[in-house]
Amino acid sequence: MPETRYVKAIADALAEEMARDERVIVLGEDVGAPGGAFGATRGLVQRFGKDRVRDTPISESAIVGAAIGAAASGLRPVVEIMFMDFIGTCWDQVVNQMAKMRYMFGGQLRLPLVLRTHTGAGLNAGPQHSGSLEAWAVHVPGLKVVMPSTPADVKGLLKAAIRDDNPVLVVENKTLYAMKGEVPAGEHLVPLGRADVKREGRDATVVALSRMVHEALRAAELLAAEGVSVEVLDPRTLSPLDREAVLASVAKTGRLVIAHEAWGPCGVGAEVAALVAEHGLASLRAPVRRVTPPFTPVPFSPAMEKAWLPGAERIAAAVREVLGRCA
Amino acid sequence: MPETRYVKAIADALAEEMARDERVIVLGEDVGAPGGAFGATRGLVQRFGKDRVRDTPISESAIVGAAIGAAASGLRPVVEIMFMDFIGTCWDQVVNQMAKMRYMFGGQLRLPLVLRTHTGAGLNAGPQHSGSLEAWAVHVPGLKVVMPSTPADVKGLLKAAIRDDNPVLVVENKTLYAMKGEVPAGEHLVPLGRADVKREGRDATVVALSRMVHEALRAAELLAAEGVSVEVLDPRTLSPLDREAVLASVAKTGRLVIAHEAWGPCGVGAEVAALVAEHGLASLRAPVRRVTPPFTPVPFSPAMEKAWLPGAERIAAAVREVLGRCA
Amino acid sequence: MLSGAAAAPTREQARAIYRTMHLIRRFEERVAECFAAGEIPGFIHLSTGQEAVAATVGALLRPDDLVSATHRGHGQCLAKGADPARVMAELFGRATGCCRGKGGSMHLCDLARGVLGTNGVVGANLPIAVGTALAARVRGTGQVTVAFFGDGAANTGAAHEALNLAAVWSLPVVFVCENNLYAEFTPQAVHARVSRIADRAPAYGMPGVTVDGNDVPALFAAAASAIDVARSGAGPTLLEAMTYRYRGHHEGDPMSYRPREELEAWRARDPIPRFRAWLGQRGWLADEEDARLAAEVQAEVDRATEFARSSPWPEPTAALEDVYA
Amino acid sequence: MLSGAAAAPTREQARAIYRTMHLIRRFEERVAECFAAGEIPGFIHLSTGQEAVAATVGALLRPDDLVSATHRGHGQCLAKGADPARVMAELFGRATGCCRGKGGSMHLCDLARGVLGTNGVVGANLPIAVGTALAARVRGTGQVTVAFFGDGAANTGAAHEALNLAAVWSLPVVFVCENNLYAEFTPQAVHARVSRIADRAPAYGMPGVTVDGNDVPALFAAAASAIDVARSGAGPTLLEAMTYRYRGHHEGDPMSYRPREELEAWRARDPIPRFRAWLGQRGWLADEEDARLAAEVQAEVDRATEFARSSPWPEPTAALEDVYA
Ligand SMILES: Cc1ncc(C[n+]2csc(CCOP(=O)(O)OP(=O)(O)O)c2C)c(N)n1
Ligand SMILES: Cc1ncc(C[n+]2csc(CCOP(=O)(O)OP(=O)(O)O)c2C)c(N)n1
Ligand SMILES: [Mg+2]
Ligand SMILES: [Mg+2]
Repeated sequence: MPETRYVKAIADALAEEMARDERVIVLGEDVGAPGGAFGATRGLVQRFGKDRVRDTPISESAIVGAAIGAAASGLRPVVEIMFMDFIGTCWDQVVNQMAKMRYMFGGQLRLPLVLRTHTGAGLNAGPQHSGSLEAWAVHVPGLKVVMPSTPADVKGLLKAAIRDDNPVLVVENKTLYAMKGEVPAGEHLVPLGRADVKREGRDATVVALSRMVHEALRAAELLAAEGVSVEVLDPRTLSPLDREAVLASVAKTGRLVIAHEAWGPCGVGAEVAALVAEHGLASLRAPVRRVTPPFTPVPFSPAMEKAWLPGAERIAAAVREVLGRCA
Repeated sequence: MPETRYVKAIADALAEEMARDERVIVLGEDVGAPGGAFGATRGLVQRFGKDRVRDTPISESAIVGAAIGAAASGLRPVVEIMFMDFIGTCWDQVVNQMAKMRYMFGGQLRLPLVLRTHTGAGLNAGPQHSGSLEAWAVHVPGLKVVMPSTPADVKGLLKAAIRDDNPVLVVENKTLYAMKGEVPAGEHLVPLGRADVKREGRDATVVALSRMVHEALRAAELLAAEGVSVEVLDPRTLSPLDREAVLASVAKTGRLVIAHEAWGPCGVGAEVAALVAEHGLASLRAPVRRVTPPFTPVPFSPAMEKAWLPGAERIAAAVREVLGRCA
Repeated sequence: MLSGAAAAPTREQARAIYRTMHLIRRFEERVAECFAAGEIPGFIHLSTGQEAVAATVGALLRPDDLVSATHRGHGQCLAKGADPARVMAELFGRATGCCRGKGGSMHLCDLARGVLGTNGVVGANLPIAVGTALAARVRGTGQVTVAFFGDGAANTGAAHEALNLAAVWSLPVVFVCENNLYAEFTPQAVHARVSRIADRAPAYGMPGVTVDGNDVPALFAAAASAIDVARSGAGPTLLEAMTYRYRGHHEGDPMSYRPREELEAWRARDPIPRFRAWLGQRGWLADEEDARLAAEVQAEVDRATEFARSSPWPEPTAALEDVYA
Repeated sequence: MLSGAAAAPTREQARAIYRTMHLIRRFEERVAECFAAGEIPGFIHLSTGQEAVAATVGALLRPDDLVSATHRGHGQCLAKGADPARVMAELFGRATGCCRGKGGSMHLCDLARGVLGTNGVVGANLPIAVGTALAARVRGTGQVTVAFFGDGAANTGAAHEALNLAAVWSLPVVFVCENNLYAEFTPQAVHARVSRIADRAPAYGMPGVTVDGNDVPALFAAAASAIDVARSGAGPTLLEAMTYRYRGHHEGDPMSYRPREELEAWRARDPIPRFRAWLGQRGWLADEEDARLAAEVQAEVDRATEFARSSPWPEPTAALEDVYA
């Protein structure tokens, strides 16, 4: 299979869907000629024109509101919010309008719209450009939320999101944009709501999100050397969560570690742990462990951010703990 | 002890703190002469003047930002956001400025500021005026979050919040404003971070938030008649959560039910369940149960809202379940 | 296409506008009665006194044009053609309501009639109206969107961003501000140094005009021109209509914050008798026709109320539907 | 107190402004070098070309006045008196940085010097500046707050709400827009129909003025008057300074979106030589003084860089501090 960068997989998905369906338009700051702050919309305006690829002012509420109205009037907009850290500037439009409109209007309309944004620390971008805030959206009915960890998944999930008739938040990771990976040639769709076992294992389940999937895979390598077999489960879609996949994996391994970059309290890790405490308790052979950053904003200095950010070592340590192998 | 309404307890707390400390000011829509949309600021402008009690335009971001700047410059503002449902209109100021300012500036300043708002369904206020969104704030470091369930607690927690040197969200419940309850005469403070056992019990723990505390107490009555002894734990402060109190109660009862009006996924119930799955698993004698509304916006019609909203019956049923007494 | 110059209503248009004003007035009065009687749950914001704005704008729109309404939007929806019976049933919270009882007063929607919904978040409807206008532009449908908003909403960030975006993209949208001098219980001067919202139009490079919102012919000329400009592709207009609400901010509001003389002065400028006189001068409405029309409207509101009252409640399980498509 | 009429800088003020412009220019050039050399992590937004605005405004403020800065705010902070060494150390992410290495370029703060912080969220600093001005009013300190913002920030809802609130409360704040014609990689015309941000002032009932942001005497007169008005209690002013950034939006930006002639034309209007000439005409700065001043500034920047380079990294555990008081 051809190797593609994560950011290129996004641009390819957008181009394919825009070519396939003229109702698909793209809105956001600098998404036109500049190709987006990270290049995810490169080439689109040249190919599809300024009418369908629109540079917007710095007006996140208007951008998202415009996408909502456009979706209610027959288009299928894809909005880019430059950093998920800025989503507070349009949060009302997301939660009170986008998420509720179909419901409160008694099902009169569909809102086929995609909100692309990204999370992720590790680039010394500082406290306002490094956050992982997906849990806020997972808390809100009416939204779907995906968090792809590979070029293939981001392409397949973004294309599926664009074809979905509901608002979907596609939460990318800025530190993965440069990552290369195999992407199936031709039409490639990944169904929403389906988790993916990124590595099979018997002794413990690590549910990992976004970039942490790769850290979990590294941890699994470390542990394999110690004779421990780790299963790495990537939910891919956070809302609706693939509960069966989580419960099935824990039923098999009896041990659960959850790893994400978001803060712990009321994060997706809490939801996964609660799911198992409610419906998989019998299969749990050890306490659950969450691997998250400390409950502080993201520090700027590399000296602090490196230690702040969880990685393979911390995940491996948590797995050893749930296996009662604390060194 | 004198009986006071919940809303009057708020007005009393504000008046006492404004009289005690001239740095305390109040900002919000219609908080002046009108006394606030629900009367929580009644009498303040007449007593403390327009300089310290300020009616604002419908500009939530500016209101919260102004409070942040004022707190950074030596005042102790108390802001009212009329419904927590509207907090999306100022969410960026809350999470990127209010919560992070002290941290990202290396501790150079303190932000003694209180953001009062309210949640709660049951008044047929519809999808945009009935939400319970406290979990979003619990997910954010730098904020403290309290959710008082009684007149005494709202007075004591609000006064403590005003004296705290950090940003504190005081999340009231509109359906409790009219509730009467005993409030200790004279100076009454409730420390932040301390849970309260609203009813002692042996067989099961119900952790309940805000109005659900009263539903949980009703459920405890129902179950007492069946010979079941239920402990009702009111965290009161959601961030920082009184983890010891939760774990101690579950250690005693071995069974846990969590009840709140907020949606389930990534809600406070998920965090409490995760806490126990991590640190109290050994004491759990049955699966955890969360009692929350269905994962839909709040419907307007009484015919739907009544059924949508969890109550004593559903809490009692969940307790019976964790006790293996499914009728 | 209408010439924006000094468009005046034809006889038919004028009578239609007059009838719509009547309908809104009677409808709102009925809502007040039913709310007081405990038949309507939740919060209710009525528009009695402001009928001319919605009625005139509604009469100038095509069936496929769109209206994005406010929390005070019953009249805005009725004037665009929403069925009074289904709207009343929605206010009653019945299964037959236009939103199946899920929305209520602040979330009325009738897409088939171009009613994009009332909104419970002040200012939040403006960005959405920009979006429907964007779709009309991209799809080339020739539709115009009208976004109603209040003097208080003008101070929200959402309104600012929407006005600017609509202007820079020259979208087919008309922003109609119903300036009724108050936001909730607070007079406009507490919320802004400027008293004319239309004075903000130049900030967006957009034409702005203020008219007497109780004067149908003045409203008609201004709205016709703005809609004309929007449809022709020349972009948005900020049209401000100075008006006044007779009732409280919401039902139950004691209105202690308004001088009674102010209310009296505005009642003296009631848009309905004023326009009745205008019609009379032209011999466009004889007294018996007026009486018939009043009776018709009364009957329509009675039917709507009966429909609502006799309609079934939604099944509790209906609350679980319509979250996702 | 300065008379706003046509205030002109004294010899001392003029020399101070000139020196500050030099300092900012050298500081930013050094930051660019250190960033290219990999010594500075993260994102960096430089202000070379725009120095006159920050330097002139800074010279007019009291030590206890406040400045709320933007993501392009190194110069805004230095001009208010922030210590170049501690700022440079912050950019390097060192423990000795003004924010202990927690903030970096977009979160510089030096409260003791009245530097309320740069900000990573465009437009978000304006409401906060309204708040410090509110505190000054309530506490009667006589302090003025200056909120810097960009042409792009003017289209955010936060800016609109802040401008309106400051106006209606007549707060002691001056909103200084550094209009450098671009927001990131996109020219202003793509973001607004209006090209003059000061044209938005009337929307708030606020005085607005646009000046050549590369012309120190013009800036001085306008800023002195605005600060004077604010301090006197008459409320905010929107002061727009037309200027241009020489470097990319952020370091590493190839700048493909700007015609090279445009850059050349602006370089020809470089504020530093222009003001040098003005000083020369008045005999206020002899060549040897100029050379000495340049050397001094160079040495200061060298010291700052040395300080940063030789400073220790923060302890990883320091990341856990300063969350709560
Ligand atoms: C964002 C937001 N803030 C506050 C409110 C509460 N609220 C409802 S109506 C209203 C006043 C609106 O005033 P205006 O825009 O003039 O409309 P009017 O009620 O006068 O028709 C307020 C503050 C709200 N619904 N949304
Ligand atoms: C709310 C928000 N949206 C988007 C961004 C990304 N961003 C950073 S700087 C910038 C352009 C700002 O332009 P302007 O206000 O003119 O300031 P300049 O960079 O020209 O100094 C943008 C869009 C941001 N930081 N915050
Ligand atoms: Mg009004
Ligand atoms: Mg700019």
